[in-house]
Amino acid sequence: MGGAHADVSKHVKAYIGVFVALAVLTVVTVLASYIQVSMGLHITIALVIATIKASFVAAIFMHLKWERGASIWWSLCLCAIFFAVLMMLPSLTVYDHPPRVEDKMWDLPAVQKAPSEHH
Amino acid sequence: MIVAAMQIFSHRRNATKRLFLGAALWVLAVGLLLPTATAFAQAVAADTSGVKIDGTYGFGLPPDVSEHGWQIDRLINILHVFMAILFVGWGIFLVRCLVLYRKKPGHAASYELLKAKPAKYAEIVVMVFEVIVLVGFSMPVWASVKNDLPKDSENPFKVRVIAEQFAWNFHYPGPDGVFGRSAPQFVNGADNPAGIDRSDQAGKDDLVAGELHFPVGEPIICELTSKDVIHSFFLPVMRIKQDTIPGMRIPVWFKAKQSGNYEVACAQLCGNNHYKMKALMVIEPRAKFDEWLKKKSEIIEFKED
Amino acid sequence: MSGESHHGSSGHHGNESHHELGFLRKWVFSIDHKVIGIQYTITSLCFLFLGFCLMMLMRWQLAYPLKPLPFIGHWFSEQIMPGGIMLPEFYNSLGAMHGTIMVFLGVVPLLVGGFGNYVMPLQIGAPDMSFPKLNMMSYWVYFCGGVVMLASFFMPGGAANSGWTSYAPLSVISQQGPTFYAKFFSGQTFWLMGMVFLITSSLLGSVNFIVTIIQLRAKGMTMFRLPFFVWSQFVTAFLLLLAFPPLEAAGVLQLMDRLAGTSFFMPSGLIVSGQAAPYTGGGSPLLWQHLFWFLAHPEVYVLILPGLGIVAEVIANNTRKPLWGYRIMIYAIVFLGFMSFIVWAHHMFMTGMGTKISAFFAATTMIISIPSVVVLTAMLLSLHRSSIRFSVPMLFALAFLPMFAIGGLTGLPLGLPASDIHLHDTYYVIGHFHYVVVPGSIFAIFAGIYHWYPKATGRKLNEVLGKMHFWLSVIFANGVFFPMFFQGMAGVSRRLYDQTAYAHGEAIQSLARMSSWSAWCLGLAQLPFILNFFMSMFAGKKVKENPWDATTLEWAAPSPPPHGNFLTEPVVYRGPYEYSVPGNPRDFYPQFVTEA
Amino acid sequence: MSTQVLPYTVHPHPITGVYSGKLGTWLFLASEVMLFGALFSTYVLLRIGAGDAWPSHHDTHLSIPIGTINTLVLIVSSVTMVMAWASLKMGNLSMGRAYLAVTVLLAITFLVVKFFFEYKVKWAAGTRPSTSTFFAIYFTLTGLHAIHILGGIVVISYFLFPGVGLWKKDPEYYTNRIECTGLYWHFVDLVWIFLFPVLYLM
Amino acid sequence: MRRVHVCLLAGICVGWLLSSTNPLLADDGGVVKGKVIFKGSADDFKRSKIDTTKDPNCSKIKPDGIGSENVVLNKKTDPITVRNVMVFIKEGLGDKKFPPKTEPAVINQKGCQYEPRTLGVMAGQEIVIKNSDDTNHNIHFLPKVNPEFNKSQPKQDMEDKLKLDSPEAPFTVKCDVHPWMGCNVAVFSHPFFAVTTEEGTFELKGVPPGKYKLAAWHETFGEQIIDIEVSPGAPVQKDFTYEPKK
Repeated sequence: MGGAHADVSKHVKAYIGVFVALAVLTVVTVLASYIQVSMGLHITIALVIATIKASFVAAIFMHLKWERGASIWWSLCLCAIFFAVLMMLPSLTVYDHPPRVEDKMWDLPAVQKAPSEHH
Repeated sequence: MIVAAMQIFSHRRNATKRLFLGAALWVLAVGLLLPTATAFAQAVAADTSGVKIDGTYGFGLPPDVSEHGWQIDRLINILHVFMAILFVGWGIFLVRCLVLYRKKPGHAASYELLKAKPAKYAEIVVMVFEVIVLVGFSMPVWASVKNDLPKDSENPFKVRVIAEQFAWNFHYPGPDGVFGRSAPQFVNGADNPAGIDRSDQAGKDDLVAGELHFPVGEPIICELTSKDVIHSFFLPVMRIKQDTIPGMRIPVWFKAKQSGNYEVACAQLCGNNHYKMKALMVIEPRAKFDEWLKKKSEIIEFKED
Repeated sequence: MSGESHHGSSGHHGNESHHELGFLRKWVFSIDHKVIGIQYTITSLCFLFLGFCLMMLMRWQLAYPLKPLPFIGHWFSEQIMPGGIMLPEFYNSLGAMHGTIMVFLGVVPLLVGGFGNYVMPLQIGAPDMSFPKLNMMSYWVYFCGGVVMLASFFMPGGAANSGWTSYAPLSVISQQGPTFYAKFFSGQTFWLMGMVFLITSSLLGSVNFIVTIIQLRAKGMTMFRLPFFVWSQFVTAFLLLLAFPPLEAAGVLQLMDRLAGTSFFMPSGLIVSGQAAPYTGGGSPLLWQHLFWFLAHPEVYVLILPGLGIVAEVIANNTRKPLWGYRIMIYAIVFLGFMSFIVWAHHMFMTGMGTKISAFFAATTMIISIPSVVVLTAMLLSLHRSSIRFSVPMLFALAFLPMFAIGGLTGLPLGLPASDIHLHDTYYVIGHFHYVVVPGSIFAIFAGIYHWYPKATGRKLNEVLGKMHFWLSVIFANGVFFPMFFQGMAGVSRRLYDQTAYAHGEAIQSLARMSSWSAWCLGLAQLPFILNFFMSMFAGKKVKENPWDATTLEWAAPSPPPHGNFLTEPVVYRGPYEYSVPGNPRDFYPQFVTEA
Repeated sequence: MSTQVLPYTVHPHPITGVYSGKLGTWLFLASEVMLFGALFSTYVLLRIGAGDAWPSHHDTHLSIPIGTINTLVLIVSSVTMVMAWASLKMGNLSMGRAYLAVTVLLAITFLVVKFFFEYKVKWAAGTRPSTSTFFAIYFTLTGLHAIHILGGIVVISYFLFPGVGLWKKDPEYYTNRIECTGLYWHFVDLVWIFLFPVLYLM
Repeated sequence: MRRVHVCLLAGICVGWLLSSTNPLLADDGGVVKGKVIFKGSADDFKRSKIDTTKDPNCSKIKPDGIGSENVVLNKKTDPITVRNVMVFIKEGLGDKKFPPKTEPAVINQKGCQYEPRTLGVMAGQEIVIKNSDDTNHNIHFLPKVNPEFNKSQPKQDMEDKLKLDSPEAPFTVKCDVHPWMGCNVAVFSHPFFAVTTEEGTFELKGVPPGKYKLAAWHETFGEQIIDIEVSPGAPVQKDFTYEPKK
């Protein structure tokens, strides 16, 4: 893609820009991790920033911004869909057993001690 | 062998053809029909390891002693009737084609494709049927068996089932009807397989049996768990199956409509002696059950010789 | 391995730099898709045979529990078969390895690596796969995987014996030892490492397939002029590409659990044979099942789709009539492939699912059954007003139709949670999926071999031996698997070392015996095929490019095709199945012919 | 062999608009996404299962400074990688190789930091994968990522030294291969961009 | 002259043999004997009757039930003694080497219980595992040092042999089919160990003269160590006493 030197040199500017953005965002996310907020919000912030950084990398460094190959695009779409399904796994594993009495098999926590011994 | 093979490659084909056809038929008779005959001959009640198991077993579903079982059986039957119809339909069409349209002089295939209205209808019928069985027959019984546990108002009888390689432990709350606390460090294969805390008041009167006894006609809740690996609590005559998963306590409930001796099976591969992992299930009238419970709860001392 | 004599004798278009290669580069480390295809075929046929032998061994114990196995019994060590009596641990090893070998070392490599590699590039008119070296690598990675897998038989404690699904925690605690050495040199560990190899190989292969189909189609070969077989390979490749990595991850996690003592799949408070298990806990046993079935359900379609492709090819060719609903079938299998990613949890109804999730997965399962019915119906309809040529491949293709129907239909009671309560993990399941894979994969494989053997060797397989092979196979295949439905109904659990331990099992023990006898006869029934396969290489009837009067592109190349496949660059003018076109002198109108 | 006669290895396919190598790389990356996806969902599951027992980033004793430094190192290496491709695209081989060399050096730095300033310290402190589910997933994820880095190093150094002969034969082919390598390398970087906050900051 | 040489050599060889095998000659070494005494109320350690209904075959084999064996006392003797106690020399032998015993140690699965409950073997000594019951047993060694051993014996009269190569403190051997079935095996580098008899007594023969630490190990009551000194000829009499409180 992008055969001529001209637009490649145009790209280069973009690369530098992205580099700056990534560096800044890294610092931001580290600083953000020290703010005292609820765990939920905390995780959300971190993931949002990470997603922004990732999309920069994908769009500019991996040239998706200039990508013309349709086959690549719909392969990635499929991948995205099934990735989403894959991310459903934990919730399925955890939440799909409503009629549980308890989520543990013992009433008391295990004491690290050879169970064969008499008490 | 080689010689025979070379013959086949030679041009005297009809003779060898007949030979092999004959062979095929003969092997068919021996290999298939005889065993089937014997199989149908001996489908009878069984007596395993000394304990008489009630009910006659053989082909088709085992006897059903549960109150919900008939719904599952009905569903299975409906499905198989439907499958049979569909299969026979397809089969007829297939055979018809094979007979009518085999290659013969003067007969050529037609380029036009069949306008398959009936096929479309068949598809729709299948779809509709599947929706009906799923919504109308499957989910209701599933929901009632797996989710709608009897309320405490119906005072259901509770048993804790603790699976281990390769045995079932049945933990009864005892007279006070309260389960004693359990913890892994109390587990002892000889006299405390369920790991009950004997220092706990509620635990003093608890008892653990190797047979599953329960009263007939009362709602039973089994709280299933496992000490080591995944087992599966399978009561064929009760139409109940539920994996026992270490780290979880999963309840199943059922109601027996007749008493007798039956088997508890393990349906999930749980190790080398998986096949030995079975227990006796004794369904009996309340009185007899209480008697058994009482007899069981007396701690019997072992008489030294 | 035949066609050696023809190889390289003919010229190659636009490939002046080509020179005669040494034996090693030509047959062992070849990067020619045809040679690699043949390598795959031979290797996986051997594995299929091995897996079959393991099954025949098990069948003895199932038919005559705890009886010493006559003659052969004493070939085995006292450790696994004392006095010829099979021990439960050995039985479980056989079961686990039979499943693994058949699925991951036999059928998938044969259908995808073998047929896919050999036929697909020919059918799309490509000179080779688009990454030949990668292609060679994927074969050799597969080979290593196979070796590692078999090595597990020679580990102390025997081969992996936790079933081909190797559910945690059982697979983690079994064949363990106090030392790292003991942990590492155990069957289950080698099973996991073998799986990682095999999955890697499939990934490399699938990338290659997709790129080849997208990039290297001949001039005029639009997507909707592709033979159905190529489409099935295309969908399959995507399943491999996206479904296998999760199992690879799961395999790594289980290796960590076994070797590094982590607790990904281990809850806290485990008591293993009376001792507190050394795991911190906090993991979930269900995670393994989810990850495994996330792979293994698409895997089921990986086993079937290429088979469907082959059968479609053979039916179209032998009915001398266009395939009914070519496009509909393509849409159907694409839909199948897509749906196969969101039905996996119907293998897990019994893990204590609630109504909502189980309803969702039951629904998707019902939905996925529709396209399968569509494909089957389409194949049946293409028989209508055709002119059926009862060649051996066609016989196998025809046997596929009703048997696959049984396999598909019996999936219904298993896909509905309520009826699954009784049938889950019983022989009914075994019967069901064997009725799917035996015709769907094995018979299709046979059809494919009989169909394309002339292309690969320049000689036809013998008809009489073929028909014999067919009739015996079809009779005894049913003899093996049909009784299993009755056993399942009666409630006999699968993977039982001795079903007579239970009353309901003892009552119908004779059925197990029937299955076993049929299985052994089925084994004998393969002799004519083996004989035929090797003898026809020399004694078979010589043929030209297109012995079957077929229309697809592979028949334009010489038999066997030279390096680079086609003598002149092929151009495609029409759809794949133009048979009996009105006003055409011949009853077939190949894709590569300009005018009749 | 037939690699020479295969079309579209160098120039994009007129219809699909990509050359085979690139499409192949993207498909491979798609499978990689599923691989790491499975591990990430495992992480989520373990975390949900642990509830409050899950260690917050203050008591896991992962050094945030070191993590940050490594993140920056990887980002820079991504930039140099893409610059290498750009300069090759503009016909400047020596510049391209220089950038490649820097990339390899940065990658090695990353590994050195990871092994000697993180793993080694933890091992010395008696922390093992079996210590807790957090460290189990930490070691698994970072270990797998490190292996990917290692792979990247091998590939890049191949094109840096022995593979460079291809440039003389066919510069565009060489450039394409660097582009594919770059795609892979950026993906590895991308994975780390998620790993860093997930393991160090949450 | 030649004969003299021969005699000399022969004499040296014999002497060397005797000296090397010296500790094995029972009559030459010392004898350590004694009993393991139980102080406290025996009623706290009644043997409970095990519920064998898990495997009906076991109920058939042992109609009048099986007793738990975590603690087995002999109440007939006075004072009350403890059975199945492993008494062995823990320290003091230095790095003397002893060839493993030639006769195999036997673990018998009889009446859905192990015989014996506690077993000592020498490293490299052969262990024979028998199944005398008409049901299937599964023998599962759970050592911490030696390799794990896990094997089924689905039929009566099946037999397995194995060797444990490194010395190891007592560990559990279980039958996974019958959860109550368990026994203890200890592996020693020397032959100076014994398990208390029905009468709760023990006897170590052929102990070479010297100072030793003598240990008694019981699966429930734990380990006790006492110092002894063995001089040639004179037998040493030492008793152990457990005073467990429930």
